[in-house]
Amino acid sequence: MLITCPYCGPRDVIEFTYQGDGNRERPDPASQNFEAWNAYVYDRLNPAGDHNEIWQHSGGCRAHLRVVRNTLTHEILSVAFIRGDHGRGDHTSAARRKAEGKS
Amino acid sequence: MMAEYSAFSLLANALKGNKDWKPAWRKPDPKASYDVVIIGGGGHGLATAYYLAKEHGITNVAVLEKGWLGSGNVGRNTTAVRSNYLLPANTRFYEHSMKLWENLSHELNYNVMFSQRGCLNLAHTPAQFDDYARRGNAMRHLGVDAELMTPARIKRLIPALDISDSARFPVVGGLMQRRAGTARHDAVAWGYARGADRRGVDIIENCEVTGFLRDGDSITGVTTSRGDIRAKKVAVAVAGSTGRVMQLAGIERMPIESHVLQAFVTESLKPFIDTVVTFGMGHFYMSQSDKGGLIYGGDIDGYNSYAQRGNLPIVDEVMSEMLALFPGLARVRMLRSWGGVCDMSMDGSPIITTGPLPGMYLNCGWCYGGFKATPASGWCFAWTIAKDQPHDLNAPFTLDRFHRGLVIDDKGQGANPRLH
Amino acid sequence: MSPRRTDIGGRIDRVKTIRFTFDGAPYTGHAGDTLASALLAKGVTLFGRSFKYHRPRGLLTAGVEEPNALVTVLKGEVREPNIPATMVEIHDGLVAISQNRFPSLAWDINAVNQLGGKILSAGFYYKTFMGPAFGPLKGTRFWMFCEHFIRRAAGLGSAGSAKDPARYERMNAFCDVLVVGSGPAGLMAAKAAADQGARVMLADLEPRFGGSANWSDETIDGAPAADWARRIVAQLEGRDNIRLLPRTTVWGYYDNNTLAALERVSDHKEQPGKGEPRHRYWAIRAKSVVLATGAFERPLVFPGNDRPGVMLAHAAERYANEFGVLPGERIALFTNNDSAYRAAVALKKAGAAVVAIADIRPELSPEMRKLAAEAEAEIFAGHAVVATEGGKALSGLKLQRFDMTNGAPIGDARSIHADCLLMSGGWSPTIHLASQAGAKAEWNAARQAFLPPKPTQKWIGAGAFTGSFSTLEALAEGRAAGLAAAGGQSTPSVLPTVEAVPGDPDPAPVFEIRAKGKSFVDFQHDVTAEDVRLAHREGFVSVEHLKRYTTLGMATDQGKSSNVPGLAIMAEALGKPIPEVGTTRFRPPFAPVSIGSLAAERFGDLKPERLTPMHDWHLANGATMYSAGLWYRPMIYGLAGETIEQAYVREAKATRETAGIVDVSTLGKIAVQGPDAAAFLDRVYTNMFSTLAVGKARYGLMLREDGLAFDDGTTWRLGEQDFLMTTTTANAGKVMQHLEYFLDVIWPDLKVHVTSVTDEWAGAAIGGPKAREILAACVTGTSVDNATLPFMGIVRGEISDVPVMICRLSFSGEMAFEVYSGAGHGTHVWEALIEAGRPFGLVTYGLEALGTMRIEKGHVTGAEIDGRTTARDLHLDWMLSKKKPFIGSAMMDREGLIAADRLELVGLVALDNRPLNGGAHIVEEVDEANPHGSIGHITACCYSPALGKHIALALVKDGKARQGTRANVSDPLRNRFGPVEIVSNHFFDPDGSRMHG
Amino acid sequence: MVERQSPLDPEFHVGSHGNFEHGVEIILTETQPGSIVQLAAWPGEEKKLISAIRTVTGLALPDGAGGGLSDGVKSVFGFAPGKFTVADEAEGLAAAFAKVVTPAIGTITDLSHGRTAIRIAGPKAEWVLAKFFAIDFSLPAFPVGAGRSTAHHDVFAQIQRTGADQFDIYVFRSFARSFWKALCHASEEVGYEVQ
Repeated sequence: MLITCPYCGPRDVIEFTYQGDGNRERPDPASQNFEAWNAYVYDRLNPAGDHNEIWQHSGGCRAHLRVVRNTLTHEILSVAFIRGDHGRGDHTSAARRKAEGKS
Repeated sequence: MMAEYSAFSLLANALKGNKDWKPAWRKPDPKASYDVVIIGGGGHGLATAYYLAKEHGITNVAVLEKGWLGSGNVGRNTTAVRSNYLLPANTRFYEHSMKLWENLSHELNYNVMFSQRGCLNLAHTPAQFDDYARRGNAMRHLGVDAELMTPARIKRLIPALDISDSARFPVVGGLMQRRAGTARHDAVAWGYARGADRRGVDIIENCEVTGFLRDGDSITGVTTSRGDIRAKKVAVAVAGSTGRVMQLAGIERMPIESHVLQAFVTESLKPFIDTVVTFGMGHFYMSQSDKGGLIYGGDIDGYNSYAQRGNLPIVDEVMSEMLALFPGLARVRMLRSWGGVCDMSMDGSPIITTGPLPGMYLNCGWCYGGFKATPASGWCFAWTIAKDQPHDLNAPFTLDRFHRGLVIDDKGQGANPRLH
Repeated sequence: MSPRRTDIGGRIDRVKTIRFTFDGAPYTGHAGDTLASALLAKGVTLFGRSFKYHRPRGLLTAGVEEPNALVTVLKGEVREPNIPATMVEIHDGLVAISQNRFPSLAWDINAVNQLGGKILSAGFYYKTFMGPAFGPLKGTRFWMFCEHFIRRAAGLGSAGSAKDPARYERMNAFCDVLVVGSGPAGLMAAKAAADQGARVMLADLEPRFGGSANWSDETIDGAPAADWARRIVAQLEGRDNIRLLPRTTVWGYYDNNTLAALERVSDHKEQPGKGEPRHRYWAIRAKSVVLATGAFERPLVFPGNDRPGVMLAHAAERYANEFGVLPGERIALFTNNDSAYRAAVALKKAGAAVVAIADIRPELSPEMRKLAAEAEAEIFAGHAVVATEGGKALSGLKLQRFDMTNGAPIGDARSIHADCLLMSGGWSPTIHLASQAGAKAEWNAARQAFLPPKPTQKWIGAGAFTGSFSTLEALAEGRAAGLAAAGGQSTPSVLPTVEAVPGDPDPAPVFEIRAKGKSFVDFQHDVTAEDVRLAHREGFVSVEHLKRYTTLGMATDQGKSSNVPGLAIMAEALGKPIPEVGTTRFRPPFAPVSIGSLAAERFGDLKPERLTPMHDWHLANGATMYSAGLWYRPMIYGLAGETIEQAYVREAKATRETAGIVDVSTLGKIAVQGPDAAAFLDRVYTNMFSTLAVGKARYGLMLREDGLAFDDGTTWRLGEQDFLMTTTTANAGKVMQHLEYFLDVIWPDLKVHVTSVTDEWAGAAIGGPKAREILAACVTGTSVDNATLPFMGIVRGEISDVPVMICRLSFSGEMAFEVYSGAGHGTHVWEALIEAGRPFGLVTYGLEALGTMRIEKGHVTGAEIDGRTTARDLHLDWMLSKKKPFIGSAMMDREGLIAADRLELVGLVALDNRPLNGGAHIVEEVDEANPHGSIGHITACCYSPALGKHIALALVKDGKARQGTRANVSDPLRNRFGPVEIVSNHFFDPDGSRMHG
Repeated sequence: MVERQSPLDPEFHVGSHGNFEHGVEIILTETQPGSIVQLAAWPGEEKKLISAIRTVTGLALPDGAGGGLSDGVKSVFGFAPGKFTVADEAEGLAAAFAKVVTPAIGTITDLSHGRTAIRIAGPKAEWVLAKFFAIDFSLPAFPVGAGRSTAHHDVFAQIQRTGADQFDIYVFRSFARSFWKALCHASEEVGYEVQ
């Protein structure tokens, strides 16, 4: 399986650490809503199909990525930095493609 | 009534050219309603049906299987049977399973080839040896057999094992459970199917559950690819498909992730290893089948999957650990690999419970320990369904234990399924 | 009459003679021979014994699908079992032996199994061996007794235990187009893609590129096909955008076009080159794949079809044309399709007599009749072979008229004298990789075969793989596939011309001749047509049940030739068409793969070694090293004659009396930097860090999200926005990922960077009553007195001209200091400290003494923070700040985590003055015969030189309340029982006066 | 000045090794830069950091993820979003950056001791590295000057291509000897020289 890291390009799954279901909402740190805390810590969406999940490129740039991946076929539909845009446009995958196209 | 299996019946049939053998189980059409419908024709579902009939006299039961019987993890595992757990709730439950295993072939009149050849956990540091001692002592204090072994004894037991000091992780000892062993996985499914069928249970293959029939909150039956089936009680025993089936019941989130676990077998070899062995500095386990193939596996791939297929990193990892223990296997060849979908729970322990909806009963969260649990899982689940309350043995395996902080975390990894 | 080498022809090098042995007997062959062809050329027809009945078996095939001719190749002590003789290239010194026979291949005692006949039918073992339900053989005992003998009779070759000295390597590759298979389709595809400028890899499992061109007798562009193939290969060899991989089996098609291949680099050589691997495992990430993997010929199922001398038709053609070997002198053919006629002509040309062609089909085309005439073979249209004759070699066969409408032989049998029978049951495209890639095969009724469906990953098929069996089609499809895979446009140009014998690709839909006798479907596993019908009778009718119940297709050849015939027989029994029975989904590997190659990327070491900067010093100074995760740390610095216990007791005692020094470089160290660093640490730790002054350190505790204890360590504030966090050695990586997760995913607004600096710093902890004096003697640039360097204070200075950072902290209860220097200066500083300490009696100590002193002090570590304990369980609740939320604070008070019967940390003192054992349990009352009633267990133990007692830390139910009471250790595993006193975990310096000093 | 100890010492054997009879195709060496620092910008401050890098080193970073360059004395490359590794033959790089990289721009982490720089050069450099790392080493995919973060099992590596057939590999010091031994082992097939 290959995951295309927006910074590093396509990399083998061995470089990544799976951090699970990306649909969980962490309650406010001071929240005493135990229902919400329990749901956040223990309950998971576990769909057979497209799954919104978190991966860390731990063997590369170490960024966390939001990956939409099909759990029936392992097809990867999208990958994005979880932290949002990192400021410089030229450090995105679009710029990377551009750079590779030039060389 | 079908003929008993025996050496005599084998001979008598052979003389007649094997023309008189009957199907091991019938292929009935589903009835409109049952007392109990069990979703999932795998090991656990079939065992549940068998024990419902045998222990509780409930025979108006259907087992619904989406594909072919036993197509899930009961036919996709590495066949190890053991009860060498750390925490008492697990040890008690798996020991009950062990006791059922020990008489299973007789009980089912079907040779499931349960072979108590022992399971040895190798320790590679003194600290790990102490950990295994803790576990072994925990077992002994619950009446389960366990013993520690020295490297010299281990070498006598498994001559092909590298116990030299030059190994990257030398063997300093091991924890042995002699009563552990292996069984022929498919035979367990077939034996339970035949046993349940002989007691009147309808086993219905190629029957996919597509939804639940409800009366308010209560579950009153299922809709299937072969029509609606009403039931007083609906039991779910679908392992890796738990998430999918529970979603049909409107329960979106569960303390479960479905992961793929790969397993491997080599070409047939003359006897090479007489016990089940596990590696302590990684995740690797191996035994040899009666046919001669080395059957082995390691960690789950570590991501959600329903695909019954894995990827190369685990393949490479498992083979590397295998060679670290058995350097003589470099030229032996991996013949087949396959993937099973495991229902990884948040603490690595299973769930056998009433609910979570009225009229529903749930059996899941087996991680990759489900095969050895088959008899006790069916036995406890049948009890729970019949009596509408858990047996003492499965009372700790509730669904709400996570929220209440009553987790049973044998590995101490917390709510991180890929690490259990 | 027997097989022999032809006088001319073949692609072997007749000038080069090669010597090898088989079962101890010397043989010769030629360069280019396989073990199969070389032995066959010497008249050998018996190659192996079958799995169950130990029937004598000869060559069925000439390739990777061979089920019968399995051998063990020996390289000294190292054994390579179960290798098809058809895949072994001979070389001087090759030693091969047959297997699964005793005492010899010709006389095998287990052949007696054949007498078991119908008793040993499919699945018989499920129905017996249960043994008595009571008595001495109850339970599993009878089965295990039988199993002992069954296991010894089963199995094929033997594995050894000697370590393989050969080298295995892993190679990562990236390409635009991977072409699998180098027949005419594959060659055209590779050339077309390479012409487009794409990065191309071409792999073929055979040593010679060309596939069927090597033995087809066809011409391409006017030249013999083999010459054409060689010309194309030569063109490709000259290009730098293509990598050619002969002897390379692409065995796995994984996700996102990741493919796995095995290159047999030096198996065919007497000696590999220096540093040259035996196998190279290619992990290939291909943008696009061309599957040109050809097709496998199928056997026909009829009585006696397994007798040595019965062979697939194309295999005989290969032996004749590629290896110059005739598999027999008097050859008969049995076919349901046209392709076998080509073989008849080829063998006739090569010098054999083709005595008969039995064709199931009553009507034959004029072209086939013409080919038969060319081969001077008598045609028996509408006939079938119903029996074979001979012992361990074929001597003849029986023909009968065959009625295709009901599948029954009719009329009188006719005997034919022949020493070789070729059969062809049609062809199955080699769709394994496409199936692995996720696609479900589709049945094609005309071809009577499963064809690849629409791709689910990025591959394009070409040639026989797609069911296009003619060379002309292969060339056209190959070129189109290569172009498309490279993203090129098709330009109209002339395809090579092909001269080939004609033939209809569609066989007659007949797979089995039902006549009296054993008809084999799976040759290696001895699965007969009757076994398939028995499975049907017993309800094992789905394709997976059929496979699992009969073991059909589970042998080393993975059912390459038996799958479709088996399905067809089941379909007939069910009265359903074949596709309704289903098809097995193929899984990796396509062909068996050496485990050595799969482990290759570790370079012979499972895990890398992690070494501290002072590692070599420790080794040179008598340390016994301990493997801790990937790290190596000194366990003791033993003196001559000391036991481990004597050594650590001496080291710990000396440390408490004077001073000791220990290497703590392995502690995880994380730089936490940025304007929000302090706020971040407040959220990560249970206690406050924003209040920590610059130049001071604080001990911190982290919880997991679920409220359980996670890790502990000190964190040093080096600047307003600059912290140095330390973690336990074992958890360094986990803590790093934990911090990164929260910064990236949960709190992206925090301006904090975390960086692993574990390796930047060498750490030496020096402690004991003389520690400060020793430092004072060697540290320059700062004072180390109590005012300048108070408890938990940090100073910077120099030791022996090297900058150091010193923090005064202690886990031993002694006044102690951690001295950090740049890792490259670690040994220099360490030696300077040792030198400065010499007059004071400074000792070096290892992990055992470190552990002893921390147990005496009652300080927790990984054995207690084991993922199941809470801060309260460990009496660390004083660290849980009530002023702020932190990770785990919301979850840490759930009912299960504050229950009264939880295991809590205590100290134990052995009252019988005997050593305690890690992992021993604690009970109220000892019951040696029937241990029960565990209330906890020992997590760590030692002999305490400070107390003069055997002590331990333990987790005990309701432990706090039990302090001051007695209990017992119960360690049935090591037969150690005895009384202990339960005490506080703080054995030594409970008020901290020594370390605060 | 006290000399730094190399972690490779006992396994660093100058000379030709492996299958070198037909010439060596790999040259291995340790470059021992005086300074290695990691620079990390806060989101939005990357341009200022890049300009600070130019001020201190005189090297103008090209656009693009993993972009970098080397003048033979100083080297710089991006290895993660907003993060850069800078190496210099001289010591004191961290102090020099401390003057220009203000806390508002980002952080400086001195790794001069913590990372070991190993250089592999020669016509088979790509071939040997491909045995370890699952990244595409071909020149079009990995241009001269560019950097990559990757890993071989437990060994993290930052790799900069400093020539058409030359790569500088930065590994954690504690893993350096193990990695070096594996690198030598993997180079035997093609013959290598340690300089």
